[in-house]
Amino acid sequence: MAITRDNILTWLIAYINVVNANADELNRLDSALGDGDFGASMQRGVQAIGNKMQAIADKDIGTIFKTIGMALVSAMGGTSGPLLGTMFIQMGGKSAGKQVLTLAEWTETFQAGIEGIMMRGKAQVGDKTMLDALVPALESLKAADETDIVIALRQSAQAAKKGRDDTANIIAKKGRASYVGERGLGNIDPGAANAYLFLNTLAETLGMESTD
Amino acid sequence: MAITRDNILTWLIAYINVVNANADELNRLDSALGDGDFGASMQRGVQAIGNKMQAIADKDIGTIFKTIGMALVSAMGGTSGPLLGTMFIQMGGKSAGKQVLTLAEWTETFQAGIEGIMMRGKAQVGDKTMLDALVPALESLKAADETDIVIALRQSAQAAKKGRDDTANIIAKKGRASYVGERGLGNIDPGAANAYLFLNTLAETLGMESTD
Amino acid sequence: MKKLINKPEDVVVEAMRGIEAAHADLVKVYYEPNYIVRVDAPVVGKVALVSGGGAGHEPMHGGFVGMGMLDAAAPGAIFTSPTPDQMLEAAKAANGGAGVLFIVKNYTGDCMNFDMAAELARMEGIEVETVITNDDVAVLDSLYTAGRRGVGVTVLVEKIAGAAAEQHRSLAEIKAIAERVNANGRSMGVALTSCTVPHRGEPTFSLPDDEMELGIGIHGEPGRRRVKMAPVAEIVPLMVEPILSDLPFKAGDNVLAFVNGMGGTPNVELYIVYNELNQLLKSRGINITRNLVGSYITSLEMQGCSITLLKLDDELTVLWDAPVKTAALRWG
Amino acid sequence: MKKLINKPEDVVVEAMRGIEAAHADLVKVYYEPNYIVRVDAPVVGKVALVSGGGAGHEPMHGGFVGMGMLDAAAPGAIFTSPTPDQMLEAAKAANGGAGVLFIVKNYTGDCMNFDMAAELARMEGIEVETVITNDDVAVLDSLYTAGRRGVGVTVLVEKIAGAAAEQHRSLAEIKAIAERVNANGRSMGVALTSCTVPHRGEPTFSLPDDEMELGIGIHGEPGRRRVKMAPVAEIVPLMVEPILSDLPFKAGDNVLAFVNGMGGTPNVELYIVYNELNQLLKSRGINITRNLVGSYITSLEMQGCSITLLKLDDELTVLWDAPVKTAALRWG
Ligand SMILES: Nc1ncnc2c1ncn2[C@@H]1O[C@H](COP(=O)(O)OP(=O)(O)O)[C@@H](O)[C@H]1O
Ligand SMILES: Nc1ncnc2c1ncn2[C@@H]1O[C@H](COP(=O)(O)OP(=O)(O)O)[C@@H](O)[C@H]1O
Ligand SMILES: [Mg+2]
Ligand SMILES: [Mg+2]
Ligand SMILES: [Mg+2]
Ligand SMILES: [Mg+2]
Repeated sequence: MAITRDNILTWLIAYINVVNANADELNRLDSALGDGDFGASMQRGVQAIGNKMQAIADKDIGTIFKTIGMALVSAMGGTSGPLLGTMFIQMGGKSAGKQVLTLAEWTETFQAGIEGIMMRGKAQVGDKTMLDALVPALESLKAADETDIVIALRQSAQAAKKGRDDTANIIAKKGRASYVGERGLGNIDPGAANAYLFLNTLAETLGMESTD
Repeated sequence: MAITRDNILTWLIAYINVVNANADELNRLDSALGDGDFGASMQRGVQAIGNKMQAIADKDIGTIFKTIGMALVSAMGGTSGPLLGTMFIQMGGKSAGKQVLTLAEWTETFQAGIEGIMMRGKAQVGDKTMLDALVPALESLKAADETDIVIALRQSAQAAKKGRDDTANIIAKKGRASYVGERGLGNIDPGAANAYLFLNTLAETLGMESTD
Repeated sequence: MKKLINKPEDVVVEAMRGIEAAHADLVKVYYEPNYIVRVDAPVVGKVALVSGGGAGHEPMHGGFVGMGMLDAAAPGAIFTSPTPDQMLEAAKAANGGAGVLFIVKNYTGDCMNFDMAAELARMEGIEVETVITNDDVAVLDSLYTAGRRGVGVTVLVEKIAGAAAEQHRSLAEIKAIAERVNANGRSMGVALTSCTVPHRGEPTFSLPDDEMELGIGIHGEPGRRRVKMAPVAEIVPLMVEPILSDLPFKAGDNVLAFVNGMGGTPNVELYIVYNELNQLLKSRGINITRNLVGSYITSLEMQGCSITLLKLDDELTVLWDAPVKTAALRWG
Repeated sequence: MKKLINKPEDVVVEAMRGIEAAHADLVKVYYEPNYIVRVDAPVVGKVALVSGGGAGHEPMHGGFVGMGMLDAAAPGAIFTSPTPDQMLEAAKAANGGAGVLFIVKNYTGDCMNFDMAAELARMEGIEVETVITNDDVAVLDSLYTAGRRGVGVTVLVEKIAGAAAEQHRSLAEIKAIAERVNANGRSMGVALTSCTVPHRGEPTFSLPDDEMELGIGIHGEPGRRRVKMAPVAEIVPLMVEPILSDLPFKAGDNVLAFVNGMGGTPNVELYIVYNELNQLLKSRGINITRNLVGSYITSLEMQGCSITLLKLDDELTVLWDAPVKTAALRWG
């Protein structure tokens, strides 16, 4: 089994709904550590994804990711816009021309996206950012059993969830949360929360499609 | 019995304390109908009276009232400053040169003060102002038994108190309270509340002195 | 109460000291009695414009002292009109021999204190005229009441009459211009929150979270009525219709539109109000040919705004455009 | 939440429409992508100053577009840095052939979006340099963190670099001046209340009635610590000491003192703060030779203020005094 172009389009549509449903919560999380706009920025982001759905409907996976990435950069602003935009653009580069991704190919693609975030944002694991959910998810994928992609994606989402929860125990070193320092302890990072939603939606999408 | 120069000085000192003790309440009353400054203005007023005590210590009643009146005009501002200042200045004119006031003389003096307020402020009884306490007090004095001045002053203060309470049932026609119109019903007028304090302090001062 | 102050009773004098320190190039500041005069006062041969009123409305009036606007301003205690001796000293310091125009907002206390000051000034041989502003359509005007309140139009009177005075026109002419501005201007305000008078320490009135006070005065006096909180697209018509129908303003009129912040409302909201006002007037065929957007006549930290419309003619427009150099208004 | 707005998502565009309607003599306003340019842009042969940032800080930056200050400004969503294509279009519209200076407040998002815009602009053959402001002493500076925030000094950089650009000096020179202003300026803020982000609808943080947030950022980010509410005479030293010791400022220094309101604090309180600041600096032998008092870099309706001190030399003083004609700052 592999991730098809259609899986990815389904995933993106599902993710639009997930973000809209969680926007208030993401704003709330960002109020505690930052400036309270993360949910609103994500909503502008997924609205831009929605606006591109028609244009990408018949494109290859690389083009889909790249188009989405550029749309996010143009629509979101803030810290998360360039970072998530860069992630998608880099994922698009890695998956250029592809119609399906094997688990190994998705792992490579995802890794390229994460490297894009690190290159642009200069943060490391442990800085209390989205990376603290994304990187454990990547590690999980790398260690996964090639045979069942749905299980691998679910485990990766679970790793992201744990990473998200662990951000509560970190004193932020990057982004706006770094200004609050110790006073941010006990609060999870909104970017990490979103990373989990993103990966969990992928796992659920593939899970649904495979039981069809 | 009559009101002596010394009675008046004692009265003024007592009134300073009464105003300071009631300033918050006067501000509160003025918040409901106006702009919340009446207590603070009265405090500046009695502070100015205090500052004049030495200068008036050996003066006749007319000079005492006139000096106080001019001090109030210079210290208070707002609506109450010119009105109370004018009241005292006019009372000073009527009592010029006097060392004592009989009940009849006090009644005339007080009447001159009230006429000063009416001349300056162009309000009538029933407009929901200090006049609604002052004028009933004057009427009571006019009808009083000449023989017991303390009783006459007490009755006059009681008339002011009733007048004050009745202002709750009036829709204001003058001053800032006129802007709230019907919504001011149920609230007593701060200027009337102060008028009662003023006259009651006089009655109590004379009552104390006469029982000494 | 949360304010950047020391003792409530020191608010006015400490703010004056701040103005004195910040604007020594524009004004001189005097204490006991308190007043502010332009740095080059008295300007010989020029009619002097003197205003004043309770403090708590800053930058009005002290921020409007300077070339092209006021010659002097007397701040009272918070929300309390100043005393006659303040205006007397201000008038004496400002008088350049051509007479003094008192600009007075129509409140009982202001009128009485300025009246007494005018009497005293005349006794000292100073020619004094008074113009009373009363532009607030929220208050029903009547001979039997205190009448309409003076609000936003006061700023426009001070600017426009100030420009006329700068041309060394006569006291009578300047008074007539000031009265023309007042007669052609109308205002209405709305409050989202109450102000808190420092010595009182608590909000003057309490508004539920979902209500606003329509027709609010600049001293926290209640307005016409409470209405449900609503989008600006609904609030602005509630403020503007009573203004338009009162004068009335008609299609083809040229107006100065003044959107004023009450002290606690940020700049960004005022421009949203201005956008709404602009669209509404456009739909009525009324032309905004001049505008002013900012917090110029405030009510301590109250959230809310007022809208003032002034019908312009060519002369008033030229006078509005004339140079002004004060702490709060500056151009040309 | 009580605000004079329509829908939260329309706040920025409606405020821009208000600015467009009110200041057509000063600026042109463009939408999708959103930016504001001075009315006579591009000014041929002049270096163009382009700034931008999240909305909610008005009048910064749109109110500073005009002669002697910014050539263009790009407002993002509320508290959200604008996107690269906004700055790209703004740079293209402002570029007069002598290059573009981006003025960027040091926040992760602002730096990244401006970086991407600079890359895109260079690809289109526009020479771009960037100056980053980071004057907030409330944040400990370190290579391993996001670094200090850019706050009040940004206004001073825009004014002073804008004056230098008006003299048609080179991009390198103007960048050096902008960096000198940033290097010689320090700021610190305090909040008495939280702001409320419109789409969030609730205060970003909650402060007890008797506490304030010392070292607050302009986006409602928490500050150094909570302290008990206190008189201004105690608050001002808490803000100023970290500023004075950081640069450090010394007796005999000439400084520009900037007392800035956070949006919900009225003018009268800012002058009380200025009075306190003036006395404190006098006692240290530091001379305030220029000042600015007003709400210029705000945080929605937050109550509070910031203090910025800038060490002045003769050149910076002359540039500060040079004429400026924008919606929010105007003189000369
Ligand atoms: N340098 C960085 N690298 C990666 N992620 C970051 C970095 N800085 C911040 N983030 C992420 O961005 C999220 C906040 O995004 P956003 O609200 O758009 O930022 P802001 O409003 O501070 O500009 C944080 O929760 C964090 O996960
Ligand atoms: N025209 C008037 N004549 C007599 N008393 C008046 C008049 N107008 C107002 N008052 C009195 O003044 C009181 C308010 O005084 P003050 O607070 O100083 O006024 P303001 O703040 O409105 O200037 C009212 O309670 C009322 O008794
Ligand atoms: Mg954020
Ligand atoms: Mg009052
Ligand atoms: Mg008053
Ligand atoms: Mg942000």
